Amino acid sequence: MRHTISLSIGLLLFWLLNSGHYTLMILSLCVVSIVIVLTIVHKMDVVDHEAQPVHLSRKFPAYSLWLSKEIVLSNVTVVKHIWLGNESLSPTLTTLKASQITDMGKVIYASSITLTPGTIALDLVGDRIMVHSLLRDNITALESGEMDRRVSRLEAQC
Amino acid sequence: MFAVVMLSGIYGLLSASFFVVMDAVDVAFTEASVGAGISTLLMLTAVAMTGRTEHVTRHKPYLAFAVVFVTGCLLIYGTLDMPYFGSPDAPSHQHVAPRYINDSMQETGMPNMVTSVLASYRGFDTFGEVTVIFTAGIGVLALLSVVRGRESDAEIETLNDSMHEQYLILRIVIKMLIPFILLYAFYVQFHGDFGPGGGFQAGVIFASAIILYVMLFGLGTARRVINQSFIQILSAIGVLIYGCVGLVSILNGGSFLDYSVLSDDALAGQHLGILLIELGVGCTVASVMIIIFFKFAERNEYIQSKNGKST
Amino acid sequence: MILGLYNYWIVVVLMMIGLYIIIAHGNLIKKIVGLNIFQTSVFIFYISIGNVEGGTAPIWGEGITLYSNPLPHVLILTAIVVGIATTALGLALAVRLKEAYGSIEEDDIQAMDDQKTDNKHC
Amino acid sequence: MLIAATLAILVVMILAIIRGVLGPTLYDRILAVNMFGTKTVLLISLLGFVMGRPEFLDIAMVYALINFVSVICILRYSDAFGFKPQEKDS
Amino acid sequence: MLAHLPILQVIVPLLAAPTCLILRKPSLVWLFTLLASASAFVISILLLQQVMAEGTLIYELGGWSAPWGIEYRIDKLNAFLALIISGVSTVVLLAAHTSLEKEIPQDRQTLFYILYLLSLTGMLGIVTTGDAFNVFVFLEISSLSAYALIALGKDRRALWASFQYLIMGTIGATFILIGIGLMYQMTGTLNMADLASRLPEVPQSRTLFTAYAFFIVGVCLKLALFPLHLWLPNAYAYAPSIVTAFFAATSTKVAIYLLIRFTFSVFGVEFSFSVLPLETLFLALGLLGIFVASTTAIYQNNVKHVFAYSSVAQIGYMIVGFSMATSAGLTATLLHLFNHALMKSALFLALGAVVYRIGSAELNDFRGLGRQMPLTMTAIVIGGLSLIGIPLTVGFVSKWVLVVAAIENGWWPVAALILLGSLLAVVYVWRIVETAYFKTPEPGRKPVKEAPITFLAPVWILVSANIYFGIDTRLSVEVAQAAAESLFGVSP
Amino acid sequence: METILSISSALCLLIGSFLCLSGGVGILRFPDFYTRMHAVGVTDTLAAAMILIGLMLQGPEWIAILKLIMILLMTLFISPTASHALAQAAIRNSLWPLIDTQQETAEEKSHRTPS
Repeated sequence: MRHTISLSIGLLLFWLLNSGHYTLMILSLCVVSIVIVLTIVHKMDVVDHEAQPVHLSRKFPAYSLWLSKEIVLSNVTVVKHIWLGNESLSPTLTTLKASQITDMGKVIYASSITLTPGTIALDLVGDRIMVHSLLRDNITALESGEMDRRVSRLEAQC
Repeated sequence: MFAVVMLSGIYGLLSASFFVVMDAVDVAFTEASVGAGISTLLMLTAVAMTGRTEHVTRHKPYLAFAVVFVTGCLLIYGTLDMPYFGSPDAPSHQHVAPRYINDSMQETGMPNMVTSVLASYRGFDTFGEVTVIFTAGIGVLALLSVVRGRESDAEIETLNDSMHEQYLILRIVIKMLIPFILLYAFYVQFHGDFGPGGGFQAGVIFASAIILYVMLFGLGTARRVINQSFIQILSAIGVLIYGCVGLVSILNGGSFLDYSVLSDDALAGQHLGILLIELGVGCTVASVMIIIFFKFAERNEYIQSKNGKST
Repeated sequence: MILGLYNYWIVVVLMMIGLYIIIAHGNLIKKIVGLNIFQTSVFIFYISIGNVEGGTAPIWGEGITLYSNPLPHVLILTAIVVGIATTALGLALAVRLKEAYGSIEEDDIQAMDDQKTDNKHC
Repeated sequence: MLIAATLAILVVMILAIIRGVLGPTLYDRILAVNMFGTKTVLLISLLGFVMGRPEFLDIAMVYALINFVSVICILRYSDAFGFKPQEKDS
Repeated sequence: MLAHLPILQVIVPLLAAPTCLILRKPSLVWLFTLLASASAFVISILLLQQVMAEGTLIYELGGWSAPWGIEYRIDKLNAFLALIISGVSTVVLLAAHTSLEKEIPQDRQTLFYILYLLSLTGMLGIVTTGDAFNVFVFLEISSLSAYALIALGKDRRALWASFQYLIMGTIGATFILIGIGLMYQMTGTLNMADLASRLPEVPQSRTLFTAYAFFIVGVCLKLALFPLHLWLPNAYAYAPSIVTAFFAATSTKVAIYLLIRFTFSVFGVEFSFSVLPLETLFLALGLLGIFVASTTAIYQNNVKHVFAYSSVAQIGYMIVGFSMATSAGLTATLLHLFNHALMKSALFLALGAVVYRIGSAELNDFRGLGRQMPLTMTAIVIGGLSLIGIPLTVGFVSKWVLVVAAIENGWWPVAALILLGSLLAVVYVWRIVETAYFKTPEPGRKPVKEAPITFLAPVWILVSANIYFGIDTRLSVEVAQAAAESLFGVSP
Repeated sequence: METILSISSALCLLIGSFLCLSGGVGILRFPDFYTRMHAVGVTDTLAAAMILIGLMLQGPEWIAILKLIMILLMTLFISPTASHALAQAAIRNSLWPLIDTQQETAEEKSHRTPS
């Protein structure tokens, strides 16, 4: 139930922000559409804690700020190496351990790894994440485990 | 083969960008979802089913080249007398079009002229278009449908679990996305009056959400969620809605598809009529796209199982 | 200035590439790709016809006076739908042909058919 | 500035096409297509501003969506049929 | 309701198609399809009466007046064509239920009827509409359903035939689309009547020439005019019998209609025949078509192939009439169009009955059929005689008119060649007759029963129409003449 | 205010274009599939964000800003998923990356033997 409500609010916001037309007609169509979508989605069985991570919402902004900083920094590195040429690269493949408990946490961790250029999560099976990185240093940074800790903390909140 | 299909997808994307430059936003919208989306997707499916190998040897393409050369020259010759590109006083902009541009706002109440021409002035063309898509759906159904045995639930469950393991990230992200894509389809459906969009685009987007679901959760699960005969009937209902709007306007004393007689106020009638027929278009397009995709996927499954048995 | 027609010429070249692929390639899927390119180029041609120098998209807006011609857009919307319908049907046929003949090459299929007719076996 | 950005994106698109044509593996091609798609999203958004009618961003949104759907589809098929990277692709 | 007849003509089968999908049960769907087709037939009769009495009918769709909205403009030619199409469709449908039993699996039958109705809709739409782009849309409806219908044939070669047709047909349709685009570019309108009035005012003709050329080539692809006919024989030979009977009678006719409509009404005779050497070109292609196709027909071993090639030859006759650019020539074309529809539907339907019984249309399997299926074979013989042009059959009437028109035009050699072409028809028809009546069946083959009554009835309806219109020529000739004269702007 | 906005907008666009171009060069220059993915990652994240933010600063109506934000979110949401899916498919179909050989460990070697 909690997830349905959060989803409906999300959908309503999505519509209202997109629409820009607030006549009675359109609004009633909006409500009808949301009801239809909810029915379909329930039938598909895709509304659950995985799809609606409401429990993470409080801590998320802080994490995303930190992530943005990381993204900018790693972007700069990668761009530098693009112009430096292939000799400067040291591509590496490693397997890391994700310490998160829930699937959601692991997914956030893996996505964050991919989102920061220079590292890509290749595969995620169980709690092992296979990571490819452009530089040796990237891996060292990941292995130090800061991102892992932050994601774990994010998930531990609920 | 993949490269060829992908290049054609890229061509779709490129031409869609070109349509934006040429101010044809509605067309760009459609081309994006069709040229780059659905048709590439269908081609990929077909390539996957027919194999990627190809003969390199070709008999002499001189004849082909000659034909193409002659046609090309004829066309170039034909363009010589055409008004220059973009010239505002070309005859095409003079005769019929000004009425659409100047009066459609008063006559139909739609800010989007493309929608008003599409749905009202040339509503019958659009009816034909819906019928074309319906025909394609029926044709694919007739060509590709297979008789299936029932699958056990347990089988689907195990398949689901393995999917869950294998595609964790994809699964979660897509679960989050699907409701929004669906709602977006409805949004596009109902905002066709004001901006680019309308029934056709909405139908394609809706279908793409379902396709995404099928891709990730497998055909078995999807079949349980989406009742095939219901979808087929829905595609028929879409055409019928459109036709019935026309019939009702005949009964109300207008001519076929004359929406003005649907309500006391001509503008309100136009609005109602366009809303309804767009709904019909959306219904048919979405369900036909889903049918087509399902039939391709099922056929694929069928071929695989047949091959599995024979070897 | 004859160069005022350059846009059409590019489209014609694209069209002819599509047409060439249809006629010269033996692979059925490639033929359909060619068909697609051919049709899309015709769409571009139409949209070019509808373009007006300095005009904007034909959606009513405050203070805009010059719009592009909406009619070709409408026609092409319909034509795109027709195109996808043809593509879907063509691909369905190609899939069935592959099942029936085990090949999607024009030459192979033709050869198999000729053989069959020679044997007078139906 | 808008024009400059548009040109830059066009250049990148061409680079992506080159990569798509060169290959060498199937995945390189998919990568190129994916990149091409995201660049198209940006291009469309930019074009809306260049032409002075920025309210048509819906198209860009659809592009992003469709691009995602098609990439996922390509991958699912390449997965299901186990296309080996060594295989020559025509 | 009478005022709405033009649109109902198209809408009735169109809306019946999706309704079939809801009805589902094949026999119910068959009845419903028959009903829809029959009502289209009734509507077309009423329309023809109305048109003959009152002149051209105009119907504005959506309440928008002509160049802005789409308009239906029914004149004698349209009504005549609609009558042929819906009439043949209804008669052919009578036999459909029996024929499909053996040719199409149970679960596809409903889909078959839907496609059939859509195809009918498409053709009716093409012949009734007065808008150039609307033609393209309905052309695609009819072709898409045609591809699917042909592919439903049992033999795997049906798939290949259908694919070839799809490629050719789509190229044709796209050419037509280019033609329409160029016309729009030069005139700014899509309405046919409006086009006709605005085209002469356009000063430059290079673009118009291209527009016309593309349109003609596109139509000729659909028409299976001689060098572009390669898709036709296989498509006809491997499609389900019902489909062949229906298409052989109608689909090329629709293309001829388009050719006539755009050449005579839209572009005007002066323009069309001055920019392109149509007279010589079409005359040559028509005559070549007659001879090459008839000769090929002689060497075919499959009877369906024989008649398919004969169709290509008959198209040649129509094109010869067309190339004269005179009212008499056009009358001959229209008359032959009507008569050929009667002959070919009768022939192919009778062939369908044979296929129903012996499961093949190979010439060798026809041995001894003359005695075993007397009624069906008699029908084929009468149809064949009509094809040759023996007096008292419809074939004679149209050939007579054609020859007379050629002579009026001073084209003596052409008249002679037309007669010579008929001799070729004698040869291929004789081969069938010889096999069926004078050869004994392979020993050990099970005796075959006469076709069921559901087959015989529609076959004989068509055969008697062949004879009736061969004797009482008033109706067909009168309508064809009136239509031809109205195209030349001469009131009778 | 106006000028600050337009200057910062231009700056964002400029940086965005530069990043984009770098990514484009990267996709051509880098030696193998996986390294190229990193280059694409650049264009998908920061470059896209910069361009979109630059557009937001152009000061259109609020609805356009909202839509731009939504596009940005969607890009950030979708692109890592797509890249991950791509990489996953590649690795599962045994396309092995070029590895910096000097630093290759025993563990990685075991990866390279096809399993």
